[in-house]
Amino acid sequence: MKEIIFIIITFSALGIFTLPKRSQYYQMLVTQIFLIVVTGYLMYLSFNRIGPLQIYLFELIGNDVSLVIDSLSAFFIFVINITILTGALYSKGYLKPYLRDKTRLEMAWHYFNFLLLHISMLMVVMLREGISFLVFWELMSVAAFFLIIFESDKQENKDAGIKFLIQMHVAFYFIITAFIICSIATGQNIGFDSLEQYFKTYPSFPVFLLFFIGFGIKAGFIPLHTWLIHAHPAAPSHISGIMSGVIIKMGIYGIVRVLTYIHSDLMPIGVFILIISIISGIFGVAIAIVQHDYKKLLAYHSIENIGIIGIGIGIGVMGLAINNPVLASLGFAGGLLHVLNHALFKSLLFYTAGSIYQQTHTRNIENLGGLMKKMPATAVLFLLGAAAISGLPPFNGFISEFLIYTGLFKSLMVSDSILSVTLLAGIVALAVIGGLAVFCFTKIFSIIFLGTVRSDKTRHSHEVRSSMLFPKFIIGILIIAIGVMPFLMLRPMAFVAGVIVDDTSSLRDMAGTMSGISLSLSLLIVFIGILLLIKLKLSKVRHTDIGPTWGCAYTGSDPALHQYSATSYAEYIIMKARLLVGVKKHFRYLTKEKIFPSETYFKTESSDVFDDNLISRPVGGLLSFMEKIAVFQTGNIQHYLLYAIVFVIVITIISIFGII
Amino acid sequence: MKLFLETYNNSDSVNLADIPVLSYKYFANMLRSYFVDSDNHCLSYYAFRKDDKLKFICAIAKDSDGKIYLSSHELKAGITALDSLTPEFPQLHIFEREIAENFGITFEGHPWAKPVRYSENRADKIKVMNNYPFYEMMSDQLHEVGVGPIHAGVIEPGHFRFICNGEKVLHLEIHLGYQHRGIENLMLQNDNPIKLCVLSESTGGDTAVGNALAHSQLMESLADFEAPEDLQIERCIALELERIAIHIGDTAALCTDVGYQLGQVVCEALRTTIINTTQFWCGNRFGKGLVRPFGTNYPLNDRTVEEIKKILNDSGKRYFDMAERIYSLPSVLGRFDEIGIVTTEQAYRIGAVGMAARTCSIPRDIRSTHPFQYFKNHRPQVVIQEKGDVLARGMLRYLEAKESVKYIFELLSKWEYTEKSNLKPDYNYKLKPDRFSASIVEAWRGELCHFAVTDEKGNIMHYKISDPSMHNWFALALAVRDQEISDFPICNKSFDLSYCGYDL
Amino acid sequence: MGVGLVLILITSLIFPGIVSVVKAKVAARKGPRVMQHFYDIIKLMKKGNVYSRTTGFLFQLAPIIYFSTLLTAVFFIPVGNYKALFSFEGDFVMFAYLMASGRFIMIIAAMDTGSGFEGMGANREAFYSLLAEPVFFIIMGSIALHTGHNSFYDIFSSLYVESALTYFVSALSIYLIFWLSMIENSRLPVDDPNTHLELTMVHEVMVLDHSGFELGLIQLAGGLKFAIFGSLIFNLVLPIQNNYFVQLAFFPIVQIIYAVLVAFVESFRARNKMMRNAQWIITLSALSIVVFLTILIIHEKVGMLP
Amino acid sequence: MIIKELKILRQHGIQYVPDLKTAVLTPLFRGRPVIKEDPTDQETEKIKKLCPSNAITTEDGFGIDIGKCVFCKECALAYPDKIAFTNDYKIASNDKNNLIVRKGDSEIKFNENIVRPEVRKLFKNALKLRQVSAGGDNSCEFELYAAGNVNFDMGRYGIEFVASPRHADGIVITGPITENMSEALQICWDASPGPKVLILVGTDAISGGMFADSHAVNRKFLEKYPVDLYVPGNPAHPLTFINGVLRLIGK
Repeated sequence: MKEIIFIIITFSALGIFTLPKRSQYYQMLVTQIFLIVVTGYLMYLSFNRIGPLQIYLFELIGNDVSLVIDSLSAFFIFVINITILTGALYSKGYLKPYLRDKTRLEMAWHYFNFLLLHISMLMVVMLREGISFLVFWELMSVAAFFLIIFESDKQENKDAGIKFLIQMHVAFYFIITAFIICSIATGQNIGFDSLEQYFKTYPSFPVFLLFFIGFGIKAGFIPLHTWLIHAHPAAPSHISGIMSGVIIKMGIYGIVRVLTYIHSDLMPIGVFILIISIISGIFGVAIAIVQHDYKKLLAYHSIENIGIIGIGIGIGVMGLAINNPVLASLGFAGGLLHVLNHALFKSLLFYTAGSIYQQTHTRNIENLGGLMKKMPATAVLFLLGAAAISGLPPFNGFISEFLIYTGLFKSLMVSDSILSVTLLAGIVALAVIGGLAVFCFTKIFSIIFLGTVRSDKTRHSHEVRSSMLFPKFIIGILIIAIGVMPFLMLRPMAFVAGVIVDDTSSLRDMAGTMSGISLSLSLLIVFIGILLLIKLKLSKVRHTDIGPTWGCAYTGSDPALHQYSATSYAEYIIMKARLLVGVKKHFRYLTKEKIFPSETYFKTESSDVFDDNLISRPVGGLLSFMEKIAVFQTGNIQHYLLYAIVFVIVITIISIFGII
Repeated sequence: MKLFLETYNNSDSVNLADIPVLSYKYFANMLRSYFVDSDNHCLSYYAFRKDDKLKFICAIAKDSDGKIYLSSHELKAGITALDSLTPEFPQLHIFEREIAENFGITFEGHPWAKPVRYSENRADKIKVMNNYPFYEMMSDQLHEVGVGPIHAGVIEPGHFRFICNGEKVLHLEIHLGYQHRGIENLMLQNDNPIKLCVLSESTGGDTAVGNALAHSQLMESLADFEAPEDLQIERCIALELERIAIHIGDTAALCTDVGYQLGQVVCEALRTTIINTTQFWCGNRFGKGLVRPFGTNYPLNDRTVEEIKKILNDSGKRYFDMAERIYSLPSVLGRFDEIGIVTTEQAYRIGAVGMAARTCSIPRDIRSTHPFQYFKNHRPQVVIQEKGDVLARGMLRYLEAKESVKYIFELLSKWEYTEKSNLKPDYNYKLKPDRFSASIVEAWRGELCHFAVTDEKGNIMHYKISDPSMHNWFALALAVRDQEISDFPICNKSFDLSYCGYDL
Repeated sequence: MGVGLVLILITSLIFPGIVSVVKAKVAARKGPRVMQHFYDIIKLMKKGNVYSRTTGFLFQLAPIIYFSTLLTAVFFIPVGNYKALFSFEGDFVMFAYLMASGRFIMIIAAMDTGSGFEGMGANREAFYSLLAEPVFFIIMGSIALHTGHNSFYDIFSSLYVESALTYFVSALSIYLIFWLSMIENSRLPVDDPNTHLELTMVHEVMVLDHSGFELGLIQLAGGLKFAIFGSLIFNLVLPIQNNYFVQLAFFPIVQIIYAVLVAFVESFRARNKMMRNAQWIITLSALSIVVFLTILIIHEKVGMLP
Repeated sequence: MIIKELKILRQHGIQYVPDLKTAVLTPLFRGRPVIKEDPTDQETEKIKKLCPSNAITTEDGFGIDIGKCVFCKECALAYPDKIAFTNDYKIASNDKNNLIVRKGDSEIKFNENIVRPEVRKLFKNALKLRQVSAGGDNSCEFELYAAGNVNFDMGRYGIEFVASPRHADGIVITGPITENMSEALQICWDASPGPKVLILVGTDAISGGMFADSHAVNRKFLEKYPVDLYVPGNPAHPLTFINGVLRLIGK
């Protein structure tokens, strides 16, 4: 049975190259749906059985490779499948304009990599054996690389792709050293099984740190995130939706998988993850506010949400450390549910961003505005995603944050002074991140969609095809469903958290709270309904007319001029969080004596503190050093021969006098 | 060859022909020689048509010895371009713009050549209120806040255009002209002198006494009439009463803008008591009708003096307590100190006058530099502040009100001993032909100048009103540069400049 | 359960009236009637509307959503022994985030009009609420830690006063929630409701373009917010042990004292400079951390703080 | 700290005018003119020449139109036995021809039956007005602002000035409506919703006063909309304004 599936997949994957441009997409879609059905069945199997589902595949140099699907992998399969499905459906409409100028081979190569990405992600989640895990991990990075540089005509996309590939290999290096250390110390061959034994005997923090850096680069925690802010904007929107929806979650999967094996010195690990996540959360959203490019802004928000997931996992680990099952189960359940939620609303946001890009061909929000009148459906969907990502009640973002909050508050009671201070730090961090997210998404939504048109870029934009809107509606419905009926998610999340936390009873008695939430939300919807009815009844009786916005009755200027610009909206953050955000202003200042001002200009650029110091400056230093060295590379042969001769002479002299 | 004609404020008129007519080059050098010394500042510089030629008159005030220098130059009909003097002397910018707008003369090199008030007889009718050429900065990251003609409060219309980065104002431009009613043209209907008095009062209703006094003084100077001493004292008392009332009103307005309810409420009540005294004296809370040329309908009598003394004692003292409290409350000081600073250098360059100048340590007060009416025999104390911020303007109001109360008591004591002339205003006066006269009054905002030229038949040929706000509006634009936009209302209220005085 | 709700709704209508009457008395002014706020709303409900051309359907929907979120938030607040309709673990988190979503939609509506000062008002509102949110969570977190419970009703009912420090804690929390309500309603020192200046207003400039029915809802919501914070303060002030009728009597008294306090604050000090508002709100969060540390001391958790 | 405030407050005492309908102003206040007996034709000619804003009408009998009068009291001073100015400040009316004072008139009548019904129904308890200064000389504006201060305190009846026309139930115009301001006034009128009132305050607003025939003035706006209340005066006293509005909303 296994072989048949394997053959079907490889042949249909390779078949893409043979088909004409028109039908390559459908071939890919069919294969993906087939994959989803298969893995969905496997997921269903693993859900209602006690131990992990084990399927033997083949034997590889001495150890047998088999798919091991426990509830954690099943959950991630579910997340992967949803995002890939919606991404594929969306890509049909998104790639239509590219069909004209891309050759058949390029399109086929793109679809093939898309499929390869899907397969490798599924395998990464299902494999425990070291070598095969690392092979598929590498395949995932390579497939993602080719997808990113799809629009390779722009130089910055190629740079972003190369930067992505280099950093993925740095991550790969960390993971493989960690695996080697564990296998050498325990004598077993490379794989997750060797971890079990290693962590029993040796101190777990150093190796965990290696794993954390390796998987953290993939996930995008703060000091390791620099590839993310270049790769996401460069990739085509359906790919960046999938990347920030699910590819960075592979990093989270890796970390959680490693955590399932660790049982010693959990407290330092928990505190470490919590601190890193708080920094990532606040830092990510603070920089997002000052961005002018909406795709880069959404990329920074992925970092912020990884921070929130990290806070959940961090307090989960701390719960395990002081064996307080309530904190542990709520923390892990909240963190992992946020993985799903983030996959949903982040891919929705990136897809809507893609639709905007397709219609306006610009990513600078300063010359958008008033798009709501031209693209109402996209606007409503973007608003839905924005409210969800800010963690506002009727949507799913709130539920996972609520779980983390309850975990934090509940465990505040039972913890000693140092722990309660860190828990309070977590609460404050979550509140500030929520506030900053509201600040950022009110800005981005209002500047793009509301008010009057700022430039002629949006003149001939119109609503996107329904084929692109359909996948976004699915995600929208899922977001609202999780948001309004949270009790549905309790049982599966308890099941998933069960992998790490043995006693997840506290999740079950959250059912009362969850029903309380959905009751109050339904009350909210009832109130809105009643008021809307009153409004409709009144508007028939009352006299309403339309006029210009009240601008103090001044008619001399075009209204776009008076709108609040994005830089002005973010000015509070630029001023108050100068060290965090690092925005440089170019403005020739009107001196006091100059009575009548002359021509002047004003421009701001924002730069990422970590990107500059960790990457650009050292790389720059390296390059300049290399230039100095390059003086030897004179280009004519005689010099090179001379170097060789000199070298031989020096060696002979040294060996004669026996210096070495 | 004489460069200028010397005369004094509130003295008899001069022959139009005596004012030396120079060529524009000479005229410009003369101005350069004068304006270099900061003791001189330009009162007014305007043009009018005189038998097919355009005659430019410039009045310069020398503060140290109270002299007024008059000079003029003429332009034949054909020429419509002159090179501008504003780059060297920014204080002339508003006058050159006014001439450019009314007569279509282009001043080459004028750095800020923009319309002034879109007057109905302007030369270039294409320019309309809606296409005012605002100053722009090249950036799509800045936003402009337009606080339009109709403001949130109950004040006169004017458009303020801010170029902002977030909450910080990079540049403010003020576009007025909404209140333009064409007063200067209406002043030329010589059929009913009472009309001229009522019109001059409605140039600026909040400075009714100041405008009426300047007009009456002008008519008396053109008709060679010297007001008797008691009439002069009454006029000075009326002027000072108006000054105290407005200063208390502005303190209340400053407290309103800052949200300090106690200060607002107490000062509002005190202002009502002061203007009710003026109403007790002449029947109108703003003193309209109180000052008339050649006499007065409402002579001061003992009952009114009693009322004035009682109110000034009681309300004056309470206002001083309240002002002390306002200017010592930390939350209020936090809003006034170091906000909206105009440096002395800037004040000199834009030719700020009156209160705007006195808060930047420039002692320009017509009551002591070019005394008029009874101020000639008894000069008041000039109040100066140094820092030029909102706090300085607030304190100036409080100290000037205190000074005025003391001054009124001195005048009242002098009034007892003067013999009462109780002259009635006489409206069929004859003005001397071909005369020119300047009458300057220190209204509560600053120096208010009325100029008139009579033709050969003795009718008024050209009437020019130069309100202190003409000089000071640009001071507000400078004060708000690089300030928070939320502090603009206090700066605006601390200056409290006139829209209808500027628009005429 | 219903009694608490009715009490809050009544106070929401009367509260602004009491504040304006007391402010008038302090200013020796005759001042409007107590029910003037109510009459204004009734008149607004009968008025027509003028909508701006640049705004879409979202602009008309926002006040309705804003008012509904506040109305739902009222159902979370217990009054003394009267349990709230919704009382579950962590209901104060839901309460805080409901208010946040109301604010979110109002900011969006303000930005939709595309006018300079409405954008400014929205920007200020977003920034100040961002700074003020942690204060509420720290206070509720510390009291939850102190009482060992996790929902409004349990916290307030078991907030028995046991040691002198608890008096200090509840006093400080009342002080902080008082200032939080002033920020939330954009009263003094953050903003002054009755100075009509577009450039200095925060909340009122955001509703500059609303008219008729929507404006009525927004003004009703203003009173409702005061009533909500008033009942929070009532729960903190009164140890709940005694019987129902004492609470029924005490509730209006506490509300009136609260209104008088609001009026006094607004009469005797000027408002902050706009830039100082941010610093001032951050001092509030610093104070709330003092509350948290005192709770730690009470529970002898401090031991050897490093 | 608070002691100083209390001292100021004690001196401040009760400031509000207790009953705005029965307050009495100083005798010299120039309120409603009264014509003791009609002047002869020759005297009328002189008075007509004397009056700066030609407020004298002689259609059916001698009459002073206080909508045009600038209250300069020159006619009363010239013929004290024929014309006198009383300190009666209730001179607001909703009908333009009630503003003409003739011999034997003892008060300015307010025409109850031409008041629009919805005005009485809606705005009895709460009236929010938007003030528009279109060329006013800043004295009427000061008086309208004073109408809301401690002494006159029209807020006691729920009447107040609001920031935006969207919140307003009526527009109050001061000044002769200058050309440069006419478009802004039209926008402000269209921007205010639903049933709304139009009030003209001050002689300049009612008839253009001294600027009636100036080219810079454009009063076409007033031909398009019915005016609900005329409040004469130069400037109009706060009591005149408040009593006029109270009569309009039927208080």
